[in-house]
Amino acid sequence: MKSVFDAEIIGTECLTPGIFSTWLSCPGADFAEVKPGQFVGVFPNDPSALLPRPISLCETDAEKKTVRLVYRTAGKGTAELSGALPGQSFRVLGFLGNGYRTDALRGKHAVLFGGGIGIPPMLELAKELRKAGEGRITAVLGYRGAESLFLDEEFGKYCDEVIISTDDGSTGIHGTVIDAAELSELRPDVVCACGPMPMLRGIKAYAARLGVQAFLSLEERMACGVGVCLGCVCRTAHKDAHSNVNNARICTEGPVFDAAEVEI
Amino acid sequence: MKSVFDAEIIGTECLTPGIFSTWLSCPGADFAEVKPGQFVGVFPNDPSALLPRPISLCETDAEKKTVRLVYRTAGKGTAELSGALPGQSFRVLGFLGNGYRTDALRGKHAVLFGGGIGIPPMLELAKELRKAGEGRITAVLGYRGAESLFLDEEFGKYCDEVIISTDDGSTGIHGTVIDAAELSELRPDVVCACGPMPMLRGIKAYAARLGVQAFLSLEERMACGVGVCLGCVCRTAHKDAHSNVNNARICTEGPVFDAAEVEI
Amino acid sequence: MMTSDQSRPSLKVSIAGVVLKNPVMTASGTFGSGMEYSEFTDLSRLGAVVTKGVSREPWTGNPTPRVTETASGMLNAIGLQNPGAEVFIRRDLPFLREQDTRVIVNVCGHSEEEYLEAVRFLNDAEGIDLYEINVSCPNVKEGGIAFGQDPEKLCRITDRIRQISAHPIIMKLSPNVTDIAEMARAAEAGGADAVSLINTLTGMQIDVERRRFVLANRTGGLSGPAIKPVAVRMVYQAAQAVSVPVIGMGGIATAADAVEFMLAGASAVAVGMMNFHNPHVTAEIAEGIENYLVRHGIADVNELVGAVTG
Amino acid sequence: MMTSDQSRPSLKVSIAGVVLKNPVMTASGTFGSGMEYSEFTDLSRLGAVVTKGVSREPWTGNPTPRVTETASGMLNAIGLQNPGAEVFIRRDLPFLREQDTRVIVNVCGHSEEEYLEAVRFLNDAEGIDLYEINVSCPNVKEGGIAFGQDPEKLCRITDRIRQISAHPIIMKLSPNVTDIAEMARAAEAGGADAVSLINTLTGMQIDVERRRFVLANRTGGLSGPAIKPVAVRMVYQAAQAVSVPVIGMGGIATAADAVEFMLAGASAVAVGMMNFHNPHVTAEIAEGIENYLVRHGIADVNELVGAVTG
Ligand SMILES: Cc1cc2nc3c(=O)[nH]c(=O)nc-3n(C[C@H](O)[C@H](O)[C@H](O)COP(=O)(O)OP(=O)(O)OC[C@H]3O[C@@H](n4cnc5c(N)ncnc54)[C@H](O)[C@@H]3O)c2cc1C
Ligand SMILES: Cc1cc2nc3c(=O)[nH]c(=O)nc-3n(C[C@H](O)[C@H](O)[C@H](O)COP(=O)(O)OP(=O)(O)OC[C@H]3O[C@@H](n4cnc5c(N)ncnc54)[C@H](O)[C@@H]3O)c2cc1C
Ligand SMILES: Cc1cc2nc3c(=O)[nH]c(=O)nc-3n(C[C@H](O)[C@H](O)[C@H](O)COP(=O)(O)O)c2cc1C
Ligand SMILES: Cc1cc2nc3c(=O)[nH]c(=O)nc-3n(C[C@H](O)[C@H](O)[C@H](O)COP(=O)(O)O)c2cc1C
Ligand code: FES
Ligand code: FES
Repeated sequence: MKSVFDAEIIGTECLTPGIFSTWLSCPGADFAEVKPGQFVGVFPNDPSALLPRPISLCETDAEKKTVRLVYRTAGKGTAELSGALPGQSFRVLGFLGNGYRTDALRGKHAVLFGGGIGIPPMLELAKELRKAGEGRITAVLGYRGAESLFLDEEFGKYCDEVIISTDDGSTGIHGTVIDAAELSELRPDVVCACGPMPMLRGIKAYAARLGVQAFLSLEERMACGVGVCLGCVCRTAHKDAHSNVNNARICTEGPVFDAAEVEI
Repeated sequence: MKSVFDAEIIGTECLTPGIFSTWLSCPGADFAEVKPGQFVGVFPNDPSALLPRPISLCETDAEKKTVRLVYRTAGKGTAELSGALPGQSFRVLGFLGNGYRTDALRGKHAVLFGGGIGIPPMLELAKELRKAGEGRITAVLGYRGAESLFLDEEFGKYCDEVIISTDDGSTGIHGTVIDAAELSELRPDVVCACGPMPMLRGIKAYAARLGVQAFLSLEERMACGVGVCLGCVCRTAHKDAHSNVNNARICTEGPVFDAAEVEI
Repeated sequence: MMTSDQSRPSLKVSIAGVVLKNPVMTASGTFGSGMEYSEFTDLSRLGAVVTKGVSREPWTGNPTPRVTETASGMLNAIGLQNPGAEVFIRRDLPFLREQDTRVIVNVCGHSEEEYLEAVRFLNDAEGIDLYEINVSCPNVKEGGIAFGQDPEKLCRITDRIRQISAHPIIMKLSPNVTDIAEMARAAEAGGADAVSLINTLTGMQIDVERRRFVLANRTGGLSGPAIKPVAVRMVYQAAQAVSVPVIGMGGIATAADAVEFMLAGASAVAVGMMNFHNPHVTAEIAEGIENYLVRHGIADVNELVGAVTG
Repeated sequence: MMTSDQSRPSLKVSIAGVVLKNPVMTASGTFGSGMEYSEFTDLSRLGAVVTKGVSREPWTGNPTPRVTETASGMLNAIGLQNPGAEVFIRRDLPFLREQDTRVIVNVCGHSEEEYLEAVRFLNDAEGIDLYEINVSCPNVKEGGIAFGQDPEKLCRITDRIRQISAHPIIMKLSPNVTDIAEMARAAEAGGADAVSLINTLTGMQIDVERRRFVLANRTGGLSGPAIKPVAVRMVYQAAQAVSVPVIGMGGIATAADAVEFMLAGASAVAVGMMNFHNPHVTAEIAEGIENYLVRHGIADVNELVGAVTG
C-alpha cells in the first residue's frame, strides 16, 4: 500500500562526481508488494520546495526495510538529500508506479539497458531476476566516459554479462548502448531499458527490428506522484483506460511501459 | 560597522517555558562600537522565511566575540533558532540601531524597567552601566507570574536593587512595573524601559510626572533592519531629520528614543 | 447525544442550501475524483470533494511538461485533460456517492454551448450536490479564462447555466483580473449561488541552462502558499462585494490558513497544491479548525466568516 | 586594454540612450537612496540605483505595521513615505552622483498635477539619468495604481510627463491588471522610453490569533521569489507587445533569476526584496551574470534579451 513514511539516512556515498548513493531506513513503509522499476517521492525538508522528488529504487531490502537510491544532484532536492547526514530524516511517498512484472521475464534472456542516471533501477531488476532463477541476464550500461562509470561492478554480481559503452570510447565499446548491443550480437528474448529519451527511442526501434518485446521506463515532471494531477502523462497508442484519451499517467500506469503501447 | 556575518550556536538553554537563551559565536562581527540596546537581525535558514528577525542583544562579549540572545519562541524564526544544535550557523545582520548612550547615564540613579520579553536588553544595559562605575542602578522587572520569571537573578549581579512585579501577584509586587516603582518610592534621575506598548506609555507618563528623562526602546515589524525600507517607523514629536516628516526609523534612529521625542 | 459531543463546536456550513459537515473541500484538479487519495485520507472527514474539471467530451489536455515547481508554489498547465462526462458518471461518480461526503462537480467547456451541454448531461446523473463552473482556467486556448475576465460574458454564461442547471452553481473566478469585486458581482448578477476563488495566477518559468520554456504550454497557473496573500485579499474583496457565499482557496496548507480565509469572508475553503505535499492535509485541516474553535471558545465555525477586524 | 579583459563578455546595456555598465539595478523602495547599503555593496558595481519614490512635497506614508513576511515573499504598505523632492535633491542626489553608477529617480504623485510638479522640480537638478514613473503603487489611496490600471489614463499621464521631462522616462507598470500587454502598449503610445515591471501584487494577511489585519493599511504589495513566475510571464508578454526596452523585476534572488528575466525579454533587471535578505545580492548578481555569459560562451549580455525558445 502507498503511504507517506519517514526515511532516515543510513549513509551516503559519492559514486562518481555528481552521483550519490544513499541507503535509507524506512520502518514505516509497506514492502509487501515492492517491485523493481518502482520509485519513491522524496520530500525536501526545504519548506519552499514542496513537491516530492521522484527517484527510482536502486535496491530494496524488504527484511531490513531499507531502500537504496542512486541519483544525480540536479537541483535543490537532490542536493539536500546528498548532503544530509546519517540520522537525518526525509518524508517519503512510496512505493509508486507499476514496476516490472518479473514473472513475465523469468526464464528468458533479458537484456537490461541503462543509460546514465537511468542505470540505477536496472540494478534492482537484475537482482530480482537473478533471485527468480533460470534465464540469462545481460546488462548494457552506457556512460559518457571512463571517469563517469558507476554501479558497473555491482551489476557483475547479478548478470551473466555486463557490457559497457561510452560516448567517448575511453572504455568499453565506443558508441551508444545500442551500438554495443549490436556489436555484441546479443539475441535477447526481451529488453528492458531506462535512460534518456533518444536512447529509449533507439531501444524501441532495436526491439522492433529484433521482433522482441521491450519494456521502457519513462520519466516526466511530476507533481503528485499518485495519479491525481495528470502532470506526468505520455502519449499512448491506444485509448488509456483511465484517461479515456491517448494519455497514460507515468506515475501510475507507468513508469514501465510496453514500448509498443507508448508513442515516444 | 554593520555587516552580515555567520553566527555559530554555542549553546541554548530554556529559561522558562517558551523563553530561550542562546549564546552565539560571531568571529566575523565588528564589536568595536557595540552598545546595549542594539539588536541583530537573525536570518532563518528556512528558505521560505526571508526576512531577518530582530532580536536585542542581551549580553555581548567583545573579547570572545560572542553574543547572547534571549527570546520568546513566537513563530518559525525563533522556533528554528531555539531548536538549533551547537555548531549550527545562522547568518546575522548586525549590530543594528542606536543603542543607549551609557555615558549620558553614568553617575546617576538609573531605573531600568523591563516588561516580559522586553527584559533581556536591560541586562546588557545594567552590565555596561555597572562597568561604567559610580551611579545607582535599580531594575524593575515585570512578569505574568512567579512561574514565568527569567533573568531576574542575573540582574542581581549588576544592580543595586532588583524589584519584581507580577500581574497575578504570585511573587513580588502585585501589579505593573509602574505600580512597583511607585510603591517602592523610587527616585530615579533617569529611566530606561523596554516592554509592551501600554507599559511604555505608562513609563512615559511616570517619567513626566517625576520630571525625569526617559529612554524607551520601541518595537515594530521590520523588513530591512538598516533603514532603507521605511517599514519600522514611529511618530515623532518633531520633524525627523531623515524623513523630513514626523516619522523616525526604529531600526536606525531607534530603537532607543527619548520619550519626549516620540508619540506613542 | 453524548456529553463529550455537546461541548464540541459545530463545523457545519451551508452552501446554497447544501450542508457540508465541515468547511474543508478539495480544490478541483488536485484530488482527481477522490479515488487515489482515499488510500491516504478518509474522504468522509471532508466537507466535500470537488472533482477535476469535467467536460462533455473527453479532453486530451496540453503536451508535457505540464508541471514545475516554484518558490513555495508550482505552475501547472494540464489543460483540463479529462475522460469526459460519460466516463465520469459511469466510473467516478458511483465511487464518490459512497464516501459520505458532498460531491461538487467542476465543469469546463470551450464555449458557452459546451458548458451547457456538459451541465445538461450531468443533470441526469445521481449523486451530484453542486456544480463548480470553471470559467478561469488559464491553460486552455479557448473558453475557460475568457469568460472569467469579462464581466458581461461572465454574467451571461452564469445566467444561461443557471437556467438549465439541476443543482446550485458555484462560479469559480480568475485572479487574473484588475477588479475581482466586479467579477464577483457579475457572477452574482447572473444568478450564481456561490463564488469560489482563486483559480491560479498565470505565470511562466524559463530554464536558463537550456534557454527554453519549462512548460510546453509556455505559461501555466501558479498555485500554492506563494499566492496565499493575493488569494486572501481577493476573497476579502469578493466577500465585501456580494451576498452569496464565497469559497476561498489559494495556498492553504494549515488549519490557520483555512481560518484566515474564513475570517476574510469565506464560508468554506478548498485545499489544492498542498495535497501533493501531504496527502493527509485535508483531514488534518478539518481537525485543526475544530481545535482552533475549541481553543478560542467559538461554538460555531460560521462565526468566523468575515470576522476580521481592523 | 588588458588581454584578460578582451575575453570578458560585454555587460553594457542601454536604456533610452543611457548606457548602464551592467543590467542590474536596485528596485525602487528597497534600497533607499543608496546610502545605507553602500556600507555593504560598492554601488559602482551596479548598473543603476533606482531611488525610493520621490514626490514634490514630503509624504508621511501609512500607519504601522507596514511590513510582514509571507511564504517566500513579503507584503509592504509603506505608502510612499519620502522627504520630498527638495530634501532629495539637496541630500541624496549629491551622494548618488559620486557613486559611478546611473541614477534613476522614481517619481510618485497623487494626481497628474503632482507627478508633473515633481518632474518639473527634479528637471533642474544635476545628476539624474532617467525617471521611473510609479503609476502602480497599490498602497496609496489616490493616484498611484489608478493610473496603472486604466490604459487611457496611463497613456495620457505618460504623454503629459514626456512633454515636460528633461530625461527619458520609464513607466512602471502594475501587475494587478487583466491584460499587461495592453498596459505596456498604452505606455508606449504615450511616449514612454521604457517600461518596468512588475510592481507588487496586492495582497493581505490576517493574524488568526488576534483576528485582525496584520497591516494597518489592510492590504499591501506582495513581492519576493513567490511572485517571480507571474513577473516573468508579464515581462514576456510586455516585451512581445512593445518595442521600447523592458526592465524586469519581481523576486529576483540570483543571477539565474536575472538571466531568466532577460531571456523573457528584459533589457535590464531590478532586485527588490532580496536586498533585505542579503545586502550584497545586487553586486553578486552582476558578477553571476558575467559568469553565466562566460560559461555559455556569450560575448554580449544583450544577446540574452528575449532569447527564450519554445
Ligand atoms: C519515475 C522517475 C524516476 C526517477 N529516478 C531517478 C533516479 O533514480 N535517479 C536520479 O538521479 N534521478 C531520477 N529521476 C529524476 C529526478 O526526479 C530529478 O533529477 C529530481 O527530481 C531533481 O530534483 P531536484 O530538486 O534536485 O532538482 P530541481 O531542479 O530543484 O527540481 C525542481 C522540480 O523539478 C522536478 N524535476 C527536475 N528534474 C526532473 C527530472 N529529470 N525528472 C522529473 N522531475 C524533475 C523536481 O522533481 C522538482 O519538482 C527520476 C524521475 C522520474 C520521473
Ligand atoms: C528592535 C527589536 C528587538 C527585539 N528584541 C527581541 C528580544 O530580545 N527577544 C524577543 O523574544 N523578541 C524580540 N523582538 C521581537 C522579535 O523580533 C519577534 O518575536 C520575532 O521576529 C518573531 O519571529 P518569528 O520568525 O519567530 O515569528 P513569525 O511570526 O514567523 O515572524 C514572521 C515575521 O514577523 C516578524 N515579527 C513577528 N513578531 C514580531 C514582533 N513582535 N516584532 C517585530 N517583528 C515581528 C518577524 O520578524 C518576521 O518577519 C524584538 C523586536 C524588535 C523590533
Ligand atoms: C495540477 C492542478 C490542476 C488544476 N485543475 C483545475 C481544474 O481542473 N479546474 C479548476 O477549476 N481548477 C483547477 N486547478 C486550480 C485549483 O483548483 C485551485 O483553484 C488553485 O490551485 C489554487 O489553490 P492552491 O493554491 O491550494 O493549489 C488546478 C490546480 C492545480 C495545481
Ligand atoms: C518595501 C518596499 C517598498 C517599495 N517602494 C516602492 C516605491 O517607492 N516605488 C516603486 O515604484 N516601487 C516600490 N516597490 C516595489 C519594488 O520596486 C518592486 O517593483 C517589487 O517589490 C517587485 O520586486 P521584488 O520582488 O524584487 O521586491 C517597493 C517594494 C518594497 C518591498
Ligand atoms: S504526477 Fe500527478 S498524475 Fe502523475
Ligand atoms: S526595517 Fe527597514 S527601515 Fe527600519
